[in-house]
Amino acid sequence: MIAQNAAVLVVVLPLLSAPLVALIRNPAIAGAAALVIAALDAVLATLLLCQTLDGTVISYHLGNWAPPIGIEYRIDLLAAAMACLLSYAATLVALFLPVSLQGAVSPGDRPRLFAAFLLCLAGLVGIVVTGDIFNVFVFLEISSLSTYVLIAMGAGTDRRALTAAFDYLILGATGATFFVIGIAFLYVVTGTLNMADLGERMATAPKRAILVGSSFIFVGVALKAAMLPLHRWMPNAYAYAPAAIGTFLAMTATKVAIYMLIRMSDFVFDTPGEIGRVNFAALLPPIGLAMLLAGSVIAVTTKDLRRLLAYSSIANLGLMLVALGLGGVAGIAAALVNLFNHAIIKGGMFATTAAVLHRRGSTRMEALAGLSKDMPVAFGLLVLGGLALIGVPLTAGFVSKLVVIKLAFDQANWLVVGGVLLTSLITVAYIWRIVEAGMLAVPEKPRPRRDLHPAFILPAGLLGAATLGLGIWSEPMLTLASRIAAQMIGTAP
Amino acid sequence: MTTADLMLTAILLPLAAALLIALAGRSPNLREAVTLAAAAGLAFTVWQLIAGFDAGTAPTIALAQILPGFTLMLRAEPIGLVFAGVAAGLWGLNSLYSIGYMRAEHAPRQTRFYACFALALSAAMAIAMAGNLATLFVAYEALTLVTYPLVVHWQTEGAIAGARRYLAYLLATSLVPFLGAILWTWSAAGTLDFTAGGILDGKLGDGALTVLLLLFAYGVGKAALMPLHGWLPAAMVAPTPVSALLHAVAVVKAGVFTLLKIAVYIFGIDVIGRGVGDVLIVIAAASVIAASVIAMTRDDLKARLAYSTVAQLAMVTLAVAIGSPLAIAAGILQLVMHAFGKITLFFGAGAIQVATHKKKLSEIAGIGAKLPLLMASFLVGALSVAGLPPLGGMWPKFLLLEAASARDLYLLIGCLGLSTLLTLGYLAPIFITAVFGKPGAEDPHALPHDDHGHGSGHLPLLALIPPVVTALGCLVLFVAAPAILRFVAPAIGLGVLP
Amino acid sequence: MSDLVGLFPYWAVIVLMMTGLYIVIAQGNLVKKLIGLGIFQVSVFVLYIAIGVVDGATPPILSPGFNSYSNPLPSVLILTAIVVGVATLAVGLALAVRIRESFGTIEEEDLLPLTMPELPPDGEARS
Amino acid sequence: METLLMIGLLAALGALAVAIAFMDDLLVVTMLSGIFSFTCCAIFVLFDAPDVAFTEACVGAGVSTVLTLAAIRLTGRREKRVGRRASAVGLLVSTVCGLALVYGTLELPRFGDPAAPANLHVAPHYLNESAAEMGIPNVITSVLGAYRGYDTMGETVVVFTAALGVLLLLGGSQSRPLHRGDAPARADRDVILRSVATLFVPMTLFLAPYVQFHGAYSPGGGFQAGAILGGALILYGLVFGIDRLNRLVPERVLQVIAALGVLTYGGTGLVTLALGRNFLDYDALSAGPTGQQIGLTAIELGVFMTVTCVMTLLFQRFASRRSEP
Repeated sequence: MIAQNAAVLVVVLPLLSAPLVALIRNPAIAGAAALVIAALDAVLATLLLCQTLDGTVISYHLGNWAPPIGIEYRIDLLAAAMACLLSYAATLVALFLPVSLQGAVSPGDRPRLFAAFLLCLAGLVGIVVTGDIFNVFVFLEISSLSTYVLIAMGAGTDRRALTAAFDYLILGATGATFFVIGIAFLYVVTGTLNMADLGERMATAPKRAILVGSSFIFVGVALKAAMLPLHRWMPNAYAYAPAAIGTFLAMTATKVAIYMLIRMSDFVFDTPGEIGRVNFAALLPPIGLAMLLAGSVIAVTTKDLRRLLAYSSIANLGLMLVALGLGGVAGIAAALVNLFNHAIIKGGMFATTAAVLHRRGSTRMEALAGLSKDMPVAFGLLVLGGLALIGVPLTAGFVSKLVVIKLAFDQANWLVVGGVLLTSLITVAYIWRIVEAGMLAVPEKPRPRRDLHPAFILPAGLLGAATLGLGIWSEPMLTLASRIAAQMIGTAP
Repeated sequence: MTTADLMLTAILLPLAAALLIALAGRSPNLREAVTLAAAAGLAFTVWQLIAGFDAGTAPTIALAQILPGFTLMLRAEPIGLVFAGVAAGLWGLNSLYSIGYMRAEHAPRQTRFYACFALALSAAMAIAMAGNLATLFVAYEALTLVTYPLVVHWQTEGAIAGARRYLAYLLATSLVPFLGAILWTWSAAGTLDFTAGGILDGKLGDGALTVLLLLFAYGVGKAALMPLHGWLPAAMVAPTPVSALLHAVAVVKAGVFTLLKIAVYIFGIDVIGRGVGDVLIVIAAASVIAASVIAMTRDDLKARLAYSTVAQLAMVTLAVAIGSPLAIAAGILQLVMHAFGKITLFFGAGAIQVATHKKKLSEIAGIGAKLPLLMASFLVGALSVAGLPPLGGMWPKFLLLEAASARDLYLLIGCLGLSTLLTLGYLAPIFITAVFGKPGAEDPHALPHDDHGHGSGHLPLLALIPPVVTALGCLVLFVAAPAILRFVAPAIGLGVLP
Repeated sequence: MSDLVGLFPYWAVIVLMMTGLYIVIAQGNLVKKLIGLGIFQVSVFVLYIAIGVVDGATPPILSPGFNSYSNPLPSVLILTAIVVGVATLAVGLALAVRIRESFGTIEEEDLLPLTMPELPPDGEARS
Repeated sequence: METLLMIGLLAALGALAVAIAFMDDLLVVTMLSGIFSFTCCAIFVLFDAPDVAFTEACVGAGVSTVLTLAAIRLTGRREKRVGRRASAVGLLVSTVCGLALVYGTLELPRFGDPAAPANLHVAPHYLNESAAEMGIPNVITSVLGAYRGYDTMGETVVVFTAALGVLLLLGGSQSRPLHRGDAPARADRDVILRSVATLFVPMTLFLAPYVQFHGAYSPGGGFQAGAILGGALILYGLVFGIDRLNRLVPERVLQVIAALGVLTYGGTGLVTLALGRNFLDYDALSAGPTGQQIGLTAIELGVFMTVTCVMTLLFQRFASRRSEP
């Protein structure tokens, strides 16, 4: 029974357990409950992945109303893989979430925070598995609202978390409203909200309405994807949120936005790269390249490790957009490889940063002095992640960059080739700031050697190992990505 | 052991040694014993490989696939084995010297030093045995990264700045032009495997090939072709054994080795020879002369030697650019001969520093009297680098002249002659000042150092033996050069031996 | 001319929406921003409901005397959206209150110098 | 006639929106935005959407206004306006967006067109089949609770999330203890609140159950009923002071019931799962329309519980916060 209903349980489990977790009074028990639920959700997502691996598309009719009358959950390989990413990320973060909240959030508030965390997970998974465009909006709001609150919880250590959350709320709500306007235009000319149905009916619909509707949806999604020039919310959100929450967001939030872009451009709107017969694909490489450059350059100038990583994420999102813009099965596959690999690399770095923050109380660059001495493992993991961001061979980051550059080479797109290669250099500059700060800078007073708190070891270590592992044995990731892309474009894998 | 096992051993042995060194950090003697044992083991392994090499049965070992078509694989071939032999053979001597030098200097962080040294050797072995450009690139990057802690070793402000420069040059060149050139090759040829006769002939026009060759020449920043040579003098902030490693054993040699390998197995020697390499000939020749001239102006001994390296390595690039079997043979021999000659010089400069705390040409007048054996070996090394018989260094210069005249490049012949004079011009003053110079007014600088208790004139035996051995090596190589040529001849299509 | 009459409601709503959007972007007071957001959202609701109108029809509550009803779906969607709107407003207001307590102001231009990334962390009192 | 009314209402809305943009007394702005909402309600009624009008009146005009007022009490009434410069970026963005939208409408079906695709594809199914499938006349309730019941569950969760968020942000651990006599939003201090309160309190308490249970036949349902009962409790708090409201319905009780509301909704889905059907397939509960009606009643109850408690809770949190230390 669970296997047949995994499609809906993967969302409903965290969604309905959140209210219960919120009622638990003991923070330790609530934290453990959140971990267990996230882990169970990961099991369900894995189940879905197994079910869709052979190309099956699961269509689950909620309330047993056939689409387009009712809401449909439509799970293909991409949705299942994304659900896995989200739930695994949540599980890993839940491992160190309670520890990283020490001293930042009062114990009495923690159960509710864990509940908000689960709601955020449920919202994101809900976006990923649904086949109904209005249902996307509803779950987008669940995840967004909980995200605003989670970010604001960083106010215990830095009051700027409040303004960061507020800025994100205004932008997020505006973006969501744009999304709803877009849905209105699409609905008025097609009469349906089911995405697959929408795709079919769009062919005969008036072009202008489709153009405007899809543009507004694009802007709404672009905001969530921190696409230039709508990226302003992201560095603050990542830098001031509680470190564990920042880790979760870095691994999931913008990735889901990229997912939506892929989904909207392909699943709903028949032609890859086109949203409603508008070729947004042509927009993506310039925007992506600009993000790649701007994100990297600003990262060099930041004074805080988490902010540095956030800007670096903007650069990496740019790389995903560039890949997506290159189009075709290979383009989508390259974007997906980047998406998953970056989630792993950045997740590992943010988790390690959270561990550093837990020991040091700060992630400012000068606080890193002496890190290689008193937290060698943490330093090693940071350097490993950094090398992956640069794109050094034998790390997952090299594979990510290589697929994009190779594709650009084959298409003779020299601008992309040059841009991506050049940003590697800027990446070296900001990663080496971490290395010099952690290895060469002399701390004011030597600290006793106290490495990662045990809670961080498993998540940071696993993500670090995956960073290496996927760099050497990249075949599973590449196969998965190209299978997904082939399924989306409708060619046989 | 089979050839395949030996190849893996050659890479994994230093890797394992690095781990053991890190574990043995508490006991310096044990730690150094591990280094020396690993060096001996590696030398033995590589010797076995060379002795048992047979082109017909050389196996290919596939390690991993990063992308379809971008695979990691190993394959032994003569040029790589020569490089591996040089690196493995000199590691032991360099380690001995390191022990003497580092202990005398009371250097901190010695465990990191030896561990990174072993890692660098592992990377060098992987470069030597890379079966395709992908593998070579991966190992090349690894070598850059593991040598960074060595360069930054003293962690002074100057060291940090120098190391930053080192890293910036090497990563920038490798991540942009080198990787770009590799991908271009991959895109054009559909493969990256090292294949006899090259893989690019007919795939790209000669104009594109010229550009591609230049991309490679500058992409392989370790070859220090001017004007991208700046990292080499900057990296002189490192402890002297590291400088020796950088200039003689692993890093720059890995660079020119990569160029040789690309010339022989990616472009094909005759493809370059038919005109693709002409632009590079001019650049390399100019690089030889310019670097030699700059070397003459440097007062700091190590800086002088660094520019000397730039000049000498440009000769290998020149050999690549000329593009005939004879020239490539000269390049390979230059790789070997320069390694022995230059390591002798660096050992000498470091020993002078250990014994007298002097680093500059203007300070060393008259110290030769206290260090006769050292200065004798220094002289041998200097003459070998300059290319005078009866020393190994004569062979590559001679072959290069032959190759240049075979292609009627008379201007180049003039350049090479001039470079020999210039080489003598910047190396001879060191020897002459040290042996015949009169200690002058600058002497007081040395006095305070005497308080340290390891002052003037005292040279640890471990810092003396290695230069003497390598100097003898220069002599031996004069005789052994034909054997090396015979070993590599089939790979580069060298017919009649001169 | 018939176009003008037929599309006028949409255009009027668009003007309302854009006024709301302008308030969100242009106003510096955080509470005012939220109110502007509310205007923006409510105008979008009107757009949706306008889509569902059918000439000469009655509300979609079935009764024997009628056979033409307006479209129920936009109403349902907007019922959802209204609730989402108030939820966002509540969280936004709560944030505004906290910002006022922490920074002493809810004016964007006064907050700007207080939230520069260069400033050292300044945590609120922990319990 | 209807067209004229519509034009008049839209014009009024325009005037209100502009006024809101230019006023700097936040109290006035809030009241204006409340009036804006009410005017929209009138338009909703005109556009045959009484359910929406009802909800907007309760939630948009009522609860939102009260919450904003409560927040203004804490953040300050006056907006700081330096020289009233128009924002170039704001003008540009909204003009571009507006023109884009106008462009998009050019090919849209005309207002009220029965042959518009929106009214042809899915909507007729709801109108024609729901009588047989649900057995209740209010199609909106059918779509909300059954055909798109899953959306509504998500919406309930959104409401719950908002409560969770406000509790975290203005929650017990951060709020300073209230002093005696420091009942902030006492109605006797604020003439607007008092007049609103005395008008609505008695009426709303009667209205809520009716709206809840009559939702199948007329406009109404869990959301509206919840908003009404919540509104009544809020007014109680406004008139008699927040302390007495806190004593009448303690925060913990509200939290538990709000959570139970979500669980009632979700639980209904889980029960249908356990009975071997799809999530929220009410046919599992009983065959035909009866099953649907049981399901609808259950989920409407869940919505009612959550909405009532969350609305009250939100107000409690804002009102209990002590202003200006």
